[in-house]
Amino acid sequence: MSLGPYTSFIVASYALVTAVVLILIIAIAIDYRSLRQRLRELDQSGITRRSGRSAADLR
Amino acid sequence: MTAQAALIRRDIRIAVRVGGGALIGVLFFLTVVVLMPFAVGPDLALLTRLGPAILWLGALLASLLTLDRLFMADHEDGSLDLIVMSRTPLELACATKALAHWMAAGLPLIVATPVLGLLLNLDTRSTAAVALTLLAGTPSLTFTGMIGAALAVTLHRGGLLLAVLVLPLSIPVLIFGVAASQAAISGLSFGAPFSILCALSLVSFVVGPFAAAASLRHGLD
Amino acid sequence: MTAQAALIRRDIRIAVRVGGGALIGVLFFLTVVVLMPFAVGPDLALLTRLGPAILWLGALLASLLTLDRLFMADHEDGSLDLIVMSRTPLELACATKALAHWMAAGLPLIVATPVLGLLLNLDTRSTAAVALTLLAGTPSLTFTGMIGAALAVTLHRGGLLLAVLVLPLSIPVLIFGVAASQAAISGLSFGAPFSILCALSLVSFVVGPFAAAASLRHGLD
Amino acid sequence: MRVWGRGVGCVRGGREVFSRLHFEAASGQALAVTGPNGSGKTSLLRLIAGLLIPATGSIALEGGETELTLPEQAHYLGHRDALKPALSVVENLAFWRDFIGGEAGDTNKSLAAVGLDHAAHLPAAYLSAGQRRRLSLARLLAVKRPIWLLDEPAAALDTAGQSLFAGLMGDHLASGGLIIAATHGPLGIAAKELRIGGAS
Amino acid sequence: MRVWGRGVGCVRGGREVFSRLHFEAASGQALAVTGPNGSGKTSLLRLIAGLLIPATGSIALEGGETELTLPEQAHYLGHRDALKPALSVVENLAFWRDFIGGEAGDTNKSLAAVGLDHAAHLPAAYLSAGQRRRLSLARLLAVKRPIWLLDEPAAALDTAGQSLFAGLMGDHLASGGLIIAATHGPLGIAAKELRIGGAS
Amino acid sequence: MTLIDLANPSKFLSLTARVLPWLAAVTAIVLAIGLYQSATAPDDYQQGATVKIMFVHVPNAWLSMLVWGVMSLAALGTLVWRHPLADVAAKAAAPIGAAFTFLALVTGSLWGRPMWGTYWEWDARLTSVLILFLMYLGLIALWRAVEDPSRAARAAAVLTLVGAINLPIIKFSVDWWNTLHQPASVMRLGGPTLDRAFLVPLLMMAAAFSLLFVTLLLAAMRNEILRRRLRSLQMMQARAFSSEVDAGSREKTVPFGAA
Ligand code: HEM
Ligand SMILES: Nc1ncnc2c1ncn2[C@@H]1O[C@H](COP(=O)(O)OP(=O)(O)OP(=O)(O)O)[C@@H](O)[C@H]1O
Ligand SMILES: Nc1ncnc2c1ncn2[C@@H]1O[C@H](COP(=O)(O)OP(=O)(O)OP(=O)(O)O)[C@@H](O)[C@H]1O
Ligand SMILES: [Mg+2]
Ligand SMILES: [Mg+2]
Repeated sequence: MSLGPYTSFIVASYALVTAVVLILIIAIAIDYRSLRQRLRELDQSGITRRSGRSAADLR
Repeated sequence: MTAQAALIRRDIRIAVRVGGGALIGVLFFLTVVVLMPFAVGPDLALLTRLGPAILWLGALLASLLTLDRLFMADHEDGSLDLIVMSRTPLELACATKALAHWMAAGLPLIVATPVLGLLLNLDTRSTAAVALTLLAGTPSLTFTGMIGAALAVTLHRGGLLLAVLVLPLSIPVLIFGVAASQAAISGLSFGAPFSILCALSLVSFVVGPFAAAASLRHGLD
Repeated sequence: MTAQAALIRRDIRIAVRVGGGALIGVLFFLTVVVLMPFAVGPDLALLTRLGPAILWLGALLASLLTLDRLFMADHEDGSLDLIVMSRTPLELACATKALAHWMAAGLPLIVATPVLGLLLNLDTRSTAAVALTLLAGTPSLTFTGMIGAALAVTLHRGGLLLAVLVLPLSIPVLIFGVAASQAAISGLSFGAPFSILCALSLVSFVVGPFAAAASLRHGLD
Repeated sequence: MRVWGRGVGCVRGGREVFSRLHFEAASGQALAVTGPNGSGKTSLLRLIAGLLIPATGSIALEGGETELTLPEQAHYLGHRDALKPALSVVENLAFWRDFIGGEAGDTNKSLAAVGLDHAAHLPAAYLSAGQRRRLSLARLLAVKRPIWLLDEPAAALDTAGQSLFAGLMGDHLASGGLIIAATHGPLGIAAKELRIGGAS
Repeated sequence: MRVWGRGVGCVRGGREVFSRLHFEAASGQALAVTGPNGSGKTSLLRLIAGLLIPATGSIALEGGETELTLPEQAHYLGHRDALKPALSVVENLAFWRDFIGGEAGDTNKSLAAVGLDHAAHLPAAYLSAGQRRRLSLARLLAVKRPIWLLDEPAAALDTAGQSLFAGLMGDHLASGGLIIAATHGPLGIAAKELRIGGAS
Repeated sequence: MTLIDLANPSKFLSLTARVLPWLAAVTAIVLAIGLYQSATAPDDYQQGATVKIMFVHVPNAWLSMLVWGVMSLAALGTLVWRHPLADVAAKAAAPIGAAFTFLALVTGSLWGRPMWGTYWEWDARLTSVLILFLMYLGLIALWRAVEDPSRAARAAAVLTLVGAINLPIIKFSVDWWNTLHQPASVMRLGGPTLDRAFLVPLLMMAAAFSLLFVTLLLAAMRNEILRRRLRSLQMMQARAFSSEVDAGSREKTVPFGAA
């Protein structure tokens, strides 16, 4: 597949879109993990929600 | 005296006595205009062409300067509580306060326009056109800015954050204000952009008070 | 921690929490720059020419927006009484507060200049020149503005005539700042206006704190 | 006329301040809200004044002018005194009289009643703490409203001022008014007590 | 250590507030300044704190650290509480401890002493009126200074808070401190009285 | 599953836990198809191969506006219906919307360089998208600047609704002002004028990005709910460890979404 004289622009835009989307996904995943982790720590220190269920319990 | 008249009188009186607002606004306006010749160099034709834009920018930024304490001051001394509790609908009270602010801070800018027009080498007709667009447009700047002032109370925040939130909202007014003045100067149809400007103002008269009142009601504590 | 460090830390912390910090400063600057094309039209060459003036105006506005409450806020909640009574000389405390204000309101703008230079189509050299003039000049805006802020406390109820006399003091700074940047861009001699700018700054570093402290001392009641 | 609350709960800044509070006050009655610092006295008054929204329960007014809400028939006197330092004493009072509306009285008479007539044309910035408080009290007299919500009204008043104010409250109750006041000390008039918060 | 004033006169806003006032307080003593609203209690404290300049007469300190002025050795607790709502409770206290300087104590201990330790990380905007007052009092404990100038220190405090504060004042006097306090009610400790203004 | 059920954050968490994997899988498949189709699409006779940028530029541009629309709906949910998930959705959507807007801007400039000879032009559409980006950033700053989420939610809701005024300006800017930028050729009255060879991959990519948005939004909303739960638990913990000397310590914490 030849992309003509502007290959770099096309490749750059696709690469950028990929990068930003990946960053979004990874950021959300990392955020999820750290939140889960901190909730679990709180759970171990004996703090529970008022409804009596465990803090790390996601349901 | 009706509640609204009392509110207008009080706010204008405070603005005049404390001074700050209106005077600093006009001076800032002046500063913007005085600075331009240094920025664009001694090219008088260019300066004339830029005239309306400079005046509009100055007006926009100057109105921003004093607006952010519109509700904050009343909140801090407890007046806002009483205003919310009063029999005047909050939307009406907000609109009244904005009107008072415009009379104290916006009107002086329009009065100052002819002088500044001289500095920018605008002829009488152009100056009149710019003054007219300012007269039609600056109230709308105040009324959209009011939303930011109300958010300042809700958020306990002020300063640059508000400017950032409010400035984008005032861009349409700026566009059509400058467009109308340019049209008047270059002899194009003044009516079309000017009527859009007036329409924008009318929209802001409705949206502003309601948005501000909603934000104030939710922000009480 | 020394008293001055504590004061700087507190003021910056409040500025960041209330005003939103450096990120907001950058956003604000960005918004002001984005406004310009709407006002003066999408002519890139013209924008480039206006670039330094726009950046300087943005800096002036950003410092004015928050400066007028520099001492007023401390006065209203009684902090100023304690600052006056403390073992730190009042001049030093004033200078420290101004420095903190500049770090919270001025510095972010300078950091943001390169980004804005791109939008305004300034080349690297010009951007660097503007950033340099801003670095040399904005502290002086804060330090002269401080006098007005102190007068605002003193003249609480006397009309702000004197405070209004202070804004014009910042006009020379503005003019030489823009002139120096223009010179750098157009390849003229950068040194002459820049050294005047630096001299103005140095003068304001001395005059500002002393004038402000004197005014605060007289204004106590 | 009767103001009552049933099972009122208050949440501020994400924390529960009090819950399941019951109270009631009728025409001619004073209710003294007491409790330790931070127990929620001010919060309760602000709930009644409509400045906060109850998290649970409800607050209502029976009787009174039917087309007006509870806040619109109430005076709220908070910690902050709603005075503008740049305006003179009469200007401050006259503004609130005109703005609050309703049955308005004479500002000079109200000022005289709180002992501020001699200072009428002074800027409010010149007032001492007790004088500011007196000026706020004058607002209650300048406009007639049946419900008074008072937050530590006697703070900063001298002994003469406190007994003067007790007299004003007595007159208000006698004319069919209703008072709900948060206080740490004695109120100076006969009042039911509503205690919130733990022991103190 | 002794603080005294001779023939002190005070003029504010062009009007004479009081004149020819004599007073004196020594280490271990408390002086209660009383008088009707607007008689000049606050003005007197501000004169002593160096925040106003006497129109006539003079105020002086004998003893104490000689290279420091009277205001530099005094704590002033005014009607306004010098708190920033955007900062948390400890941040507010820590700032004043660092800024006022001198012999600094532990913020946590001071907060605990006024019963605010549980709220240490709350923004000061969330505090109730009494809690704000307690936080101001914590400042007196966080930095040690021999002279305390207090303007209605017990305002907004609940009864527990008032007796707690009376205890703190007692400790301060016992350790050689000196207190001058404007007040409308009883101070809670033994004190000389200085009465200004007419009868009331 | 009715809307009422979804109003409960715990139910929302359990439902999304089941739905998310499937949604992610569908997104990936549609995206793969879209990418394949755009790779095999013919060159434009005018624009050459650069037309391929369209397949990422246009979906991102559409989404930048769509996300604000979704946020405006959520704002109504906060202000009018007081739906408990509305502000969670609004807060979670803002950074995603900002990312799409950023991509629209950057891919647009990368396309502009070969087509117009410049990366940036102060053209009405370009500038209004830049303002949209600024407003996204302003909203994110607002969410970050205020730590009490319910307070921030209401302010952000008012602002989002007012900012929605910008959407028609962006959409019609090319019609109102004569500018460099293409007028609408897909989303217009009278049907699309674009060639089928470009239209099909474009619509496929648009579907893929929309699915991506929904997936990311749901995941971010889950995070936001957990974050609020964590915040209320931490406040409870601070209280539990404090001494009980003062009346203030009897205050309890109301956990977000306690069932
Ligand atoms: C930074 C630069 C750019 C920005 C911010 C931008 C923004 C947008 C936006 C917001 C839309 C959606 C409008 C709608 O649905 O009505 C759009 C669509 C589009 N843009 Fe751009 N654009 C940029 C540069 C370009 C360039 C350089 C080209 C090509 C030469 C281009 C071609 C298109 C096309 C073909 C569409 C689809 C129009 C339609 O079918 O509705 N854009 N762009
Ligand atoms: N900033 C000021 N400018 C001018 N005059 C003032 C100022 N503050 C107070 N005064 C006047 O000085 C007099 C004394 O005020 P001061 O605040 O000292 O009274 P006080 O004894 O503390 O009264 P209170 O018991 O009400 O606190 C009052 O008559 C007041 O009007
Ligand atoms: N603006 C606010 N935001 C969040 N929480 C608040 C706010 N104001 C008060 N609170 C909290 O609510 C509780 C009750 O406060 P409130 O002011 O009602 O107490 P109070 O009974 O009036 O106390 P005081 O006797 O000290 O005046 C306090 O614990 C306080 O920390
Ligand atoms: Mg209270
Ligand atoms: Mg006093």
